[in-house]
Amino acid sequence: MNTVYTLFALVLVVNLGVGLLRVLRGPSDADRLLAGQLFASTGVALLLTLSAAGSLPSLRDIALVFALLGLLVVLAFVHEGDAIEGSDDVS
Amino acid sequence: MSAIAMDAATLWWVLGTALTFLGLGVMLAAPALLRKLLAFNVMGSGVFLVLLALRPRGPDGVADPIAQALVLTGIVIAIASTALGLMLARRYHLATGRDSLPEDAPEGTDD
Amino acid sequence: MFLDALSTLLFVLATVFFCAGTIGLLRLPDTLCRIHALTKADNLGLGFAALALIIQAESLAAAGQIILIWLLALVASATAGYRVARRCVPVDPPP
Amino acid sequence: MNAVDALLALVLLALAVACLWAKTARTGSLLFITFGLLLALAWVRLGAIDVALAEAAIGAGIAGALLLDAARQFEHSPAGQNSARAPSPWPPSLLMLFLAAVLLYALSTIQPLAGDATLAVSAALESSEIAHPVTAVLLVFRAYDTLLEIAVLLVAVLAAQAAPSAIRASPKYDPALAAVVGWMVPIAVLVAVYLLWAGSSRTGGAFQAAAVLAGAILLARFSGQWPDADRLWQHAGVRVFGLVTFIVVGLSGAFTAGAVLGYPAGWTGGLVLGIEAALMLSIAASLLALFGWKER
Amino acid sequence: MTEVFLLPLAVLLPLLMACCVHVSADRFARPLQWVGALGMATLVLALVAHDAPMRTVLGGWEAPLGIELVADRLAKTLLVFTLLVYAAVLLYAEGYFAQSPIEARRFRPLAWLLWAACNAAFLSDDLFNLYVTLELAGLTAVGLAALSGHPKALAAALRYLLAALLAANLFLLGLALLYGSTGVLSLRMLAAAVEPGTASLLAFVLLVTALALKTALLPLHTWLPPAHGGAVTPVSALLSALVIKVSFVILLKLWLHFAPVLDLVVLGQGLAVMGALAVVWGSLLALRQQRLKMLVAYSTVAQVGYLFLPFAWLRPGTPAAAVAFDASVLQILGHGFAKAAMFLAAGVLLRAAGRDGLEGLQGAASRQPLAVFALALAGISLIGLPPSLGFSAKWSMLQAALLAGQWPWVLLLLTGSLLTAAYVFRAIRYAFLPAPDVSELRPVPALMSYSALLLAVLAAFGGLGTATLAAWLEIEIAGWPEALP
Repeated sequence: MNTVYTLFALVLVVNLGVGLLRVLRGPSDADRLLAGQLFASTGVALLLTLSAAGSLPSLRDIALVFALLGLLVVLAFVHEGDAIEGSDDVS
Repeated sequence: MSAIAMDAATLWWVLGTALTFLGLGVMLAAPALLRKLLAFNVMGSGVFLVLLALRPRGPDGVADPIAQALVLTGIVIAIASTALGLMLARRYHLATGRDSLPEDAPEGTDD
Repeated sequence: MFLDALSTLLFVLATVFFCAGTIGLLRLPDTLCRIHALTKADNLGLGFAALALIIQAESLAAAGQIILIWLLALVASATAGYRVARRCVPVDPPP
Repeated sequence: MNAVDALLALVLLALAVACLWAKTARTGSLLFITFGLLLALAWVRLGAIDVALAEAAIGAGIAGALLLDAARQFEHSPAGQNSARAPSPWPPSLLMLFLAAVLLYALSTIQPLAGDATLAVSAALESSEIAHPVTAVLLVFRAYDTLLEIAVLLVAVLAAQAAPSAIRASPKYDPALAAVVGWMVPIAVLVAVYLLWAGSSRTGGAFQAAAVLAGAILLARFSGQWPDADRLWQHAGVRVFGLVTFIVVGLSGAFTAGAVLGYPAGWTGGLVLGIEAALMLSIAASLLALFGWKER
Repeated sequence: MTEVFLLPLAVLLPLLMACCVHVSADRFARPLQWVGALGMATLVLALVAHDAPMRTVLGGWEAPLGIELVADRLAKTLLVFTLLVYAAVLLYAEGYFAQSPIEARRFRPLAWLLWAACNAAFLSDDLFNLYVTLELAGLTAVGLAALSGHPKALAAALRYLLAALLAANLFLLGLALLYGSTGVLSLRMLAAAVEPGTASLLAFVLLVTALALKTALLPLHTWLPPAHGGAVTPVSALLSALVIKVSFVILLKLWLHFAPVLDLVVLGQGLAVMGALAVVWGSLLALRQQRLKMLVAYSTVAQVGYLFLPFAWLRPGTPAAAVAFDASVLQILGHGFAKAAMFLAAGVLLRAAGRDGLEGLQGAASRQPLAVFALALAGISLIGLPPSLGFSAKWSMLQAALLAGQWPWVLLLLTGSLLTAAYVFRAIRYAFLPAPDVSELRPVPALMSYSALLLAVLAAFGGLGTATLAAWLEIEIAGWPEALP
C-alpha cells in the first residue's frame, strides 16, 4: 500500500506545481484565490495520505484545520465593508 | 527529480537560506509597508526552516522538540509583530493616504 | 487484499479528478468556468481519496474524522465558490 | 519521497518570489496564504507536526485573514501616492546572493551534535508528566518563554490600541452564508477544544486551539451573526485572563513545588491543561483584537 | 524561600501590574501604580542586599533543559538603574498626563510591560529567552512611540518597528546557527560548547548586527531620532534611557561570554570605529537641530557611539579589560540618567513655551529655573565634566585606551566632549536669552521639574561613587579566563 501512497502523494504535489501556474498567471485575484482553494483541498488530500502512510494521526488534525480555515480566508477575501476613520476610544 | 542526491535536511536549509535572503532583500528595497511586512514573514519562515532543519531528528523521524517549541514561539511573535505593523500601517494610511513611509529625509534636517 | 485493491482503484479515480480539476483551472477561459470546474472536480477527487483512506483507517474514530474533514472541505468549497462568484463576476465578466 | 520534498521546495520558492514581487498588496497577500499552506506541508515533511499545525492555523489562516483585510484598505489608496510598484531587484540582490553564499558555506560546516537539550528532553519527559514532548517543552521546561510570549501578544494588542485603531462596519447579513456558518462555527469551537485537549498527548495546544477559535469567531463576524457573543471577546479582562492565570499558577509553584513555574508532583497534567485553557481564551481574544474591529 | 521568589518576581510583578492597570479604572490604577512601584523598590533592594550572585532555576528544570535567571552584579546594578529611572518617569507622567487621561490609560500598561522586559533581559541567561525579551521590549517601545497617534509619531513607530523586525530575524538566524551546532541555549553552556569556526563567528556577527541595529549604532541609527524625538516626553525618556540599553546589555553579556572562546579582536575594533564615527557624526547632527527634542534625540546617536568604544579594549587577559568593562557600565548609567533627565526637562520647557523650537526656550532660565538647571546638570554629564557619571565613563575609556597603548582614541574622546559641549551650550544659551513675550507662558506642575532634577543630580554627581561601583563590579570580569592562544 505504501507505494500507492507515495505515488498518490507525488501526483498531488505535481498537481500543486501545475496549479502554481494559475496562481502566478492570475489574471484576477479571484483566480488566485481559486487556485489557493485547490491548494487547500490538495493539501488536505496530501495530509490525509501522509497520515495513513506514516501512521501519524496528528496530520488529520492539520487537515481539519486546513478545511476549516480555508473558508475564513475566502470570506476575508470577499467580505464587504470598508474601513472608516475611528474614534480614540480604548477599551 | 529523485536523481538529486540531496540529504533531506540539506534541501530544507538551502530553501531556508534562499527564503531568508529573498525576504531580507525585499524588506530593505521595497517601499510599500505591506510588502515589507510580507517580506519580513517570508524571511522569518526561512530562518525558522534553517533553525529546524539544522537539528538532527529523533529516532522516530520527529523533529527536535525544543527546536519545534522555539519555532512555535517565533511564529506567534511574528504574527503579533505583523498584526501590530499592519495596524500602524493602516492607521498611517488613514491619516495620510500613503501606503509607504516617506523617503528618508536628508539627515539632520528638521522636518 | 481486496480492500487494498479497492483503495488503489479509488486513488486512481481521485487522481483522475484532481488532474481534471487542475487542468480545468489551467485551461478554461474565464473565472466563472474555472469555479465550476474546480468546485466539482476537486471535491470529487478529495472524496475518492477520503473513501480510499477510510477503507484503510485504523479505527472508527479516524474514519469519522476523515468524513468530517471531507464534509467541511465540501461546504467550504461550495461557499467559497458561491461567494467568489457573487463578488467577482461583475469584475471579470464571461465573454 | 525525496521527489515530493524537492518539488514542494521548488513550489515554495516560486510562491515566495511571486508573493514578494506581486503587483498589488492583495495579490501578495493571497500568494502569502498559499505559501503558508504549503509551508505547513513542508513542516510535516520535516517531522515538525506541531509547527505544521501552527503554521496552518496561525501562519496561513489568521495571518492570511489579517493581511487580506489590510490589503483591501491599501487597494483604495488615492492614486499618485501609491508605491505598490515592485522593487527594482538588482542592486541589493548581488549583496543578498553574496550573503546567502556565506551562510550556505557556514551551514555546510556545521556538524550538529545530538545536543544536550534534546537528549535531556527525552530523559526528563517521564518526570514532566506530560506525554507530548513539544507541549512539555512549551509549558513545563521552558514555560517562562511561553509566558513572555503571551506578554508579547498582549503588548501587540495594547500597542495597536495605543495607535487608535481603524473601525469598520459590521458586514452585511447574508442568509445563505449564515446558514453555512451557523453550523461551521460550533464545529470549529469543538475542534478548538479538541486541539487543546489533544495537546497533552499529541500535537495540539493553546496556540493552535486559539487560532481555530479566533477563526470561528471571525467566521461569525464575516457572516454578521451573533453580535452579542462577539462583544464579550472585546472585554479587556478576557485578554489578560490567560497571562494572569499563568503568573498566579507560576508563583504558587514556589510554595507547592519549590520553584516558580514549577508544578507539584501529580498535578502537572491538570494544571497545564487549566493554564492552556485560560491561554486559549486570551490568545483568541488578542488575535481578534488585532483585527481592530468594533461594531459601529 | 525568598530566594526562589526574588528573581522571577522582578519580571512577574511588573507583568501582573501591567494586567491590573490595564483592566482597572483610572481612579484605581493610579494608587495601584504606587503600590506596585513600592513593591518593585522593596524587591530590588532585597536583591541588592544579597551579596552573593543569585541563580534561579525556573520550574526546577536546570539548563540545558530549562531556563535560568542569573543576578550577577551587572544585573543588580542595572535593576537599580531601571528602578531609579522608573521612579522619576512615573512621577513625571502623573503631571504630564494630568490633562490627557486617554494617553495616560494607554501609557500605564505599556510602561509596566517595558519594565518587565528590561528586568527580564538583565536577568536572563538563555539566548532564546533573550530574543523573546528583546521582542517584548521592542514591541512595547513601538507602541509607546505611537502613543499620541499623530501621523508623524505613527511614521516614526513604523520605522522603529521595521528596524526591530529586521533585527529580530537576524538575531534568530544567529541563534539558529549556534543552537544548530551545539544544541544548547544557555549562554554559560553555549560559551563552553561553541567551537571557533566560520559558523560560530558568522552567528556572532549576526547577533551583534541585530543588537547594534536595535541600539542604533551608526549607520543603523536612522530610525532612532524620529522615534525618540517624536514621542511624548515620558516615553522619550524611557526609550532613550532604557530601551536601547536593553539591546546593548544583551550585546555586552554575549561579549563577556564569547570573547574568551571566539576571536573577536577585529570585530571589537570595528565596533569601536563605528562608535567613534557615531560620536562625531551624531554630535554634528545634534548641532544642526532647530528643535530641542530632536537635538536631544540626535545626541543619543552620539552617546550610543561611546557605548561601543570599550569593545576595542574588552579582550580577555589584557589589563585594559576591567577598566573597559567599568567604562561600559558607567556609560550605560551616565547616559541613561542624563538623557532621561534631559528629555524630562525639555518636556517641561516645551510645555511651558507651548512649542518645540529652540527659540521657544528664550527666557526659560528665569521662568523655569529648575528645569533649566536639570538640563544643565544633565549636559555636564553628557559632556563629561567631573564629578559626573559621564566624566567617569570617559575617564575609564581614556585609561583603557592608554593601558592598551591605543592613544589615538584620546583625541576622539576630546573631540567628542568639545562637540557635545557645543550643542549643549547652544541649547542652554537660548534659555538665558531675554524672553520675547511673557504672556504665552503655560503652567507646568512642579512635580515634573523635580523628577527631571532627581535624574540630573544622579547623572551629575554619580561619578563620586565610581570607585565603589568599580570595586563592586570587579568580580564580574575577574572571572574571565586568560586570553586565547
